[in-house]
Amino acid sequence: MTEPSSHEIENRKLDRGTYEHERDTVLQTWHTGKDVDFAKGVRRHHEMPDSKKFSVALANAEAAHKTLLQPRAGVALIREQIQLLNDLSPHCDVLPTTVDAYTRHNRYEEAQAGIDRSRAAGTSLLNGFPPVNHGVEGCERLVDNVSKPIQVRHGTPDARLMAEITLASGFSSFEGGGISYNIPYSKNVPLARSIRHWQYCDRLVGRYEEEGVSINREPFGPLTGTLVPPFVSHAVALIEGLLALEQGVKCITLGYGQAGNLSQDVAAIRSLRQLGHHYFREFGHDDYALSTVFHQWMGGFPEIEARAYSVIALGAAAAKFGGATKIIVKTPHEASGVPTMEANRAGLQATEQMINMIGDQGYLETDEIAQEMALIEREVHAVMDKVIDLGQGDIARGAVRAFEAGVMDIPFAPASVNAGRLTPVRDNNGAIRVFDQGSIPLPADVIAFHKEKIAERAAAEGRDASFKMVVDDVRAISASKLIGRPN
Amino acid sequence: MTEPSSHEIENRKLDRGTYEHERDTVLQTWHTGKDVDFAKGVRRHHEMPDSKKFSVALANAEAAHKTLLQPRAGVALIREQIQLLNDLSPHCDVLPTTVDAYTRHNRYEEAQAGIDRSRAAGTSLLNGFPPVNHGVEGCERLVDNVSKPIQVRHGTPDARLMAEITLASGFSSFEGGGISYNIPYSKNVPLARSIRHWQYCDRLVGRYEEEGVSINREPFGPLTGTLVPPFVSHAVALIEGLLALEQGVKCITLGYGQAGNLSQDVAAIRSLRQLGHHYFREFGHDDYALSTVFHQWMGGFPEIEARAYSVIALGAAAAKFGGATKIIVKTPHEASGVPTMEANRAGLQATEQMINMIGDQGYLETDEIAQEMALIEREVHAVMDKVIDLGQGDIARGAVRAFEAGVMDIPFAPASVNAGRLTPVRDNNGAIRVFDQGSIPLPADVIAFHKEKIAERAAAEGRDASFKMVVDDVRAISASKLIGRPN
Amino acid sequence: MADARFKVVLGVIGADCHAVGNKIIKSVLEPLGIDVVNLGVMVSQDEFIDAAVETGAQAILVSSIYGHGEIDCAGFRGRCVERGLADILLYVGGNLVIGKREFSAVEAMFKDMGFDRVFKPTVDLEEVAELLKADISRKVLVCNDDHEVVELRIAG
Amino acid sequence: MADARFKVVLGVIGADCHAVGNKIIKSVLEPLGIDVVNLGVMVSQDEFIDAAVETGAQAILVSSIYGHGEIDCAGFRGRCVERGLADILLYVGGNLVIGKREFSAVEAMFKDMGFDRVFKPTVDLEEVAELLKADISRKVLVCNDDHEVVELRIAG
Ligand code: B12
Ligand code: B12
Repeated sequence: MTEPSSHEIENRKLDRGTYEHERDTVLQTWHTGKDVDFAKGVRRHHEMPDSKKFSVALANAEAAHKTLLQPRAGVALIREQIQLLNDLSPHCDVLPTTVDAYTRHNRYEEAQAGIDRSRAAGTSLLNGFPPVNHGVEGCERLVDNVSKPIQVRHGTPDARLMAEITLASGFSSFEGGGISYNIPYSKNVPLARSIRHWQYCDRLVGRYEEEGVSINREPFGPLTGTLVPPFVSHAVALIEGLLALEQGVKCITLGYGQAGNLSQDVAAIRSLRQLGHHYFREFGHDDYALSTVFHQWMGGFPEIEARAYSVIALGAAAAKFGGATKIIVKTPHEASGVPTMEANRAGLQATEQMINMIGDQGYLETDEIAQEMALIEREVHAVMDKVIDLGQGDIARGAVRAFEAGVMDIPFAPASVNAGRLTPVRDNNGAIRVFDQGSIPLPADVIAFHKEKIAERAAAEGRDASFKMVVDDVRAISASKLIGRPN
Repeated sequence: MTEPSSHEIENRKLDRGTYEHERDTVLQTWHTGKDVDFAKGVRRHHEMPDSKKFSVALANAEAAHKTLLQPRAGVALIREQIQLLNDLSPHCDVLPTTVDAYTRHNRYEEAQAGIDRSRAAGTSLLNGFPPVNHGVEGCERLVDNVSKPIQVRHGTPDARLMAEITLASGFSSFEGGGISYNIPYSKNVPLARSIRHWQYCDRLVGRYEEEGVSINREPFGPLTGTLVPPFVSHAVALIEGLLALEQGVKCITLGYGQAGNLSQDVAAIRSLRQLGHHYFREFGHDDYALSTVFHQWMGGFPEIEARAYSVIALGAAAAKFGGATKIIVKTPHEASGVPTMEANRAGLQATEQMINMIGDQGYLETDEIAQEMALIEREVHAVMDKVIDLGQGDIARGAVRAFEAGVMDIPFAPASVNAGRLTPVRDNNGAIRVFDQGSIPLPADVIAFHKEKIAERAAAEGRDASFKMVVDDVRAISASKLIGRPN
Repeated sequence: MADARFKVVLGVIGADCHAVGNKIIKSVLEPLGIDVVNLGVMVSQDEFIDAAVETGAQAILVSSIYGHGEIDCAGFRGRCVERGLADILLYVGGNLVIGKREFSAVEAMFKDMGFDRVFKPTVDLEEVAELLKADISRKVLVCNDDHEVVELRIAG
Repeated sequence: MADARFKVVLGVIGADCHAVGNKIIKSVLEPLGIDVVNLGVMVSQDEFIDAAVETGAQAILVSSIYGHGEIDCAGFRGRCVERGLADILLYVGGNLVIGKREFSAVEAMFKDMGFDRVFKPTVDLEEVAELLKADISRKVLVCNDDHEVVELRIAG
């Protein structure tokens, strides 16, 4: 594959020849690639019981209005990873395998050093599981030794080899996307490139679908996890959903990370589902299964565990009131480090208690939620219209150009292709508003609304809105507040 | 004092002579009574800084719409109690002293044995602090060695000596009431007697008020803490409030224990404030300061600490959305035993995190909350009308007769004077409804509404409503649910 | 009225007013065929024993929820012996001591006091009913057979 | 441009993409008079050193948030020595190791690696600025006075 430019990238299904040709190269990028056998992978999936299939778990949850719980978990070695997942399994509905950060950047040699040092140290020195290094055989061992559906969760701009290995091994869900696994996760990867690499991953999933194997795909909703206005992450989720469906993906889960204000969060997760159906149908898709995932607070956590529990509980309540199909669960260790099994289990138990208590209650309906939903929808349409426009109807090309133009812009993202001009800040009720729109094409009245809400807060705090206020907001939850008010 | 009957008890201010005469006897019921010096007590209070006065803390919180946090805490020995309160003090706004259960039943000899055994064991073997045994000198030492307002929290049908001792020592708030500290806390104490004894306590507080010392009084809201419909506890709180004001109390805090359904809880705490003003004014009082207190879940807790945190968090959210002036905080040890300082602190920290996050958000306004408020108000008026009627205008006499007639009736209460015919059960949204009204005079349409809501649940669960359902509800939260549904 | 073969006295000891668990225990045991003489809350050792003597119950189920169990239950077996009920089954359950402690230590302490079985608050009451029936049946067997010398106190 | 007396290189080491803390550190230090050369995320040891050489910075502030700090920071001081920056101040902070560990152990490990100061995520950045200025000023004093022999690495 040569480097695609914004002119060449397009939202079109990769043809079989292109895909197969590229595949030959991909499988050679690390020695474990040679063991990938697609036909064998298909057989594995066909032989797998329904209880281990992500698509089935999601469909059942959707039908029964249940909310599935999923932890994060990844350690360096296979045996330890099996142990960890089996210890967590009774407390959750679907399993993860969180990938280490070297693998996310295709630094397999460093991952190998991490594996070796972990073995020597007798404890994981990697922040995740390195599936490429463990190869098909290792991943199969993992999948075979757990009893629930298992997903790959990472943050990899070029996840082609990882997808080939893990899906052939029996993982039945794959997180990520060309935007959401680039902008928040890398520094210098051209967007057209990562989108193109994710078309490959989606095409691979499409190939499985063609063989009657349903693999769930989940664009990464929370992005940088820090003051991301819902419309920003929704636009990314919708584009990645469309890109995935185009490649033949059929089972898709759109994600969102808790903003902290209950009304905004409930509105966001409800609108995400509606907008998903809206755009998917508008782009001619009708054969897909849609579900949603809510990520508990993805920003900096309070260090004190008791405080962390309340952040977790508020997220659980918002997710359940909002009707999310799945929750990605945080732990009381979040501020400190990769959680122990015990801390992870505690996060799951706290979350389960809350969703059970909320799930037994009525539908939460307020004017504020309705207004937030209407607002988010208008904002998303404004951005999406412009993206489609920039791409002259092509959403892939449009996305690349939108980032170039700052029409899409993710707060606090490290990627150099991200404009970084959009500046969010909380309003006086803690909802995330747009302080500086950068080049995001929001309608004038919407911008006026944001400004008014921010002015309300500024007045209440007796200070002007400024970047100082934004910094205060970033640190607020860790300091046990939602809004970073002056003392 | 001779035993009052329902004919003799009346809601009238005890005259000075009656009070003084009774006092002489009261102070002789245990040897520490002789050290009580009212004039010296008044001086102590006058010399106390505002930062140690309950009435000031409550007034400030009311004015600033802040929510104060208060733990429960009581151990057998003075030095340990001082240590415990000072360790908790940085994490809360006002302090408690929870009294041991022997003292609550005036069994000072057993309390003394508990003190002695605790001293020998090097750890508290009492479930609270025994203020009567420690006497004025001991209580003064406690008050002098803490830096925040401090309240006596107990459960004592006859708390006259305890009140004399603790208030003279500088405690500035006293929990309880003639109904709320009898029906849930004792077995064979005639109601007229406990009401009469609490008129004494209130009169004592009134005497302090006459000397310019404001002492806060707080009827105990949650009663048995188990499936108590809001109108039941509201009626008790209102009656005890009226009885207190009659004796000269000026600073009053009405309480309510979390029911579990968010809408019902928010409605309950909001309506409690409104109803308080309504009845207090109706009975001719206008010189009082009213505040509210919300008790986090008072029923059986989940044993697993992570789950307990979510129960605590939901309570904190309801309290803050409802606008309570104070929260009585539970701990992750609740299901197991009297909490350690660390567990207590954790409960406070979790609660603070949640109320800060919720406090930064908008006012929660839903149709459901409005409907619940209207319902609670109608129910309370129905009961109160009948109580006033039974008492021929006298609320004390009315209360005694209302309990005799089952017009007031507290679920799961141990007192033999309680009818125990009112049977509550949750509806399909987890709100507490009336399954069997016993002799509670609720309007026909209100009863029809309750029946309809319960039928809705019964249909959803495919079983008839029955006492089995009630038992399931009692055990639900400990089993990580709000509603006790069949599996 | 439940099966008269199994009759127990139930109550909450001491100055303890926790009434909910008490009502729940009665409501679960009775439909399972155990006749429950319920003394409610705030029951003294002698009140328990009086009731057992009067009704001929084969077991006493003591609850202690409020933390003074360690004090209130001391000497219970001795008092039973004094009052001629040396062999009566004694069960105890609830939040037996002050604070969160290892259950095994609590269990050992109450077994030392002469209780036959000791239960946590989270115990499954259906299982308790089974144990109760088995323990009572075994005692009856033993008492009907004078010749055998058997350890009456249950080991586990 | 901040006071040129205090110039530092800032970045997040290794394959670490956590960008938020990095932006916050810059936004706090600069108004306090520290000139921050910010390399952003995913910075290698050599990139840090290149920037320090180029800009003449007196200190390098290394962040590691994602847990691979123990691996990524190994040999940093040695590399500085090789590249002629033996005496440059090295600060490191963040979630330096995998999992929740006692900070004192983490601190000792990174001091052993040759870092002058080691910080928790919750550190007060205003205090860091003070320390930085004090440490840099002390170094300058030492370097201007050839006669004195002083321990350059900070003790506490
Ligand atoms: C937001 C976040 C993300 C976002 C980051 C978005 C972005 N590009 O910035 C996303 C979702 C992308 C992400 C990804 C990952 N994350 Co992350 N993430 C967080 C989270 C929740 C908040 C981080 C944050 O922004 N905090 C707010 C800022 C202001 O604080 P800060 O980063 O701590 O920085 C401050 C201080 O540390 C200090 N400081 C930092 N450096 C230095 C240096 C000096 C000299 C000084 C004086 C001070 C100092 O000052 C800073 C400003 O106040 C933390 C957990 C937490 N803290 O609650 C986890 C966390 C850092 N992530 C973690 C991990 C493991 C990952 C992943 C590997 C995925 C995974 N396994 O869960 C990937 C890594 C990808 C990669 N290649 O790096 C772990 C690290 C574990 C460990 N060390 O043991 C954490 C701790 C979560 C956890 N408990 O497991 N993450
Ligand atoms: C509701 C409640 C109250 C209500 C009681 C209302 C009433 N009259 O019933 C009120 C508010 C009045 C109250 C008062 C007090 N309480 Co209280 N209360 C509770 C609470 C929250 C729930 C109890 C309950 O109803 N549970 C539901 C029922 C179904 O469960 P249960 O009582 O545990 O009973 C079951 C099992 O234990 C078991 N079981 C019990 N006995 C037996 C016996 C046998 C043989 C068997 C097999 C099984 C068995 O089966 C029962 C049915 O399932 C508990 C904490 C908790 N559990 O979450 C604290 C708790 C019991 N209370 C406690 C205390 C200390 C008090 C007070 C002293 C006040 C204080 N310091 O906080 C006073 C005591 C007053 C007195 N004189 O007794 C402590 C006891 C501490 C300890 N043991 O270390 C607890 C544990 C709270 C705590 N962690 O501090 N309380």
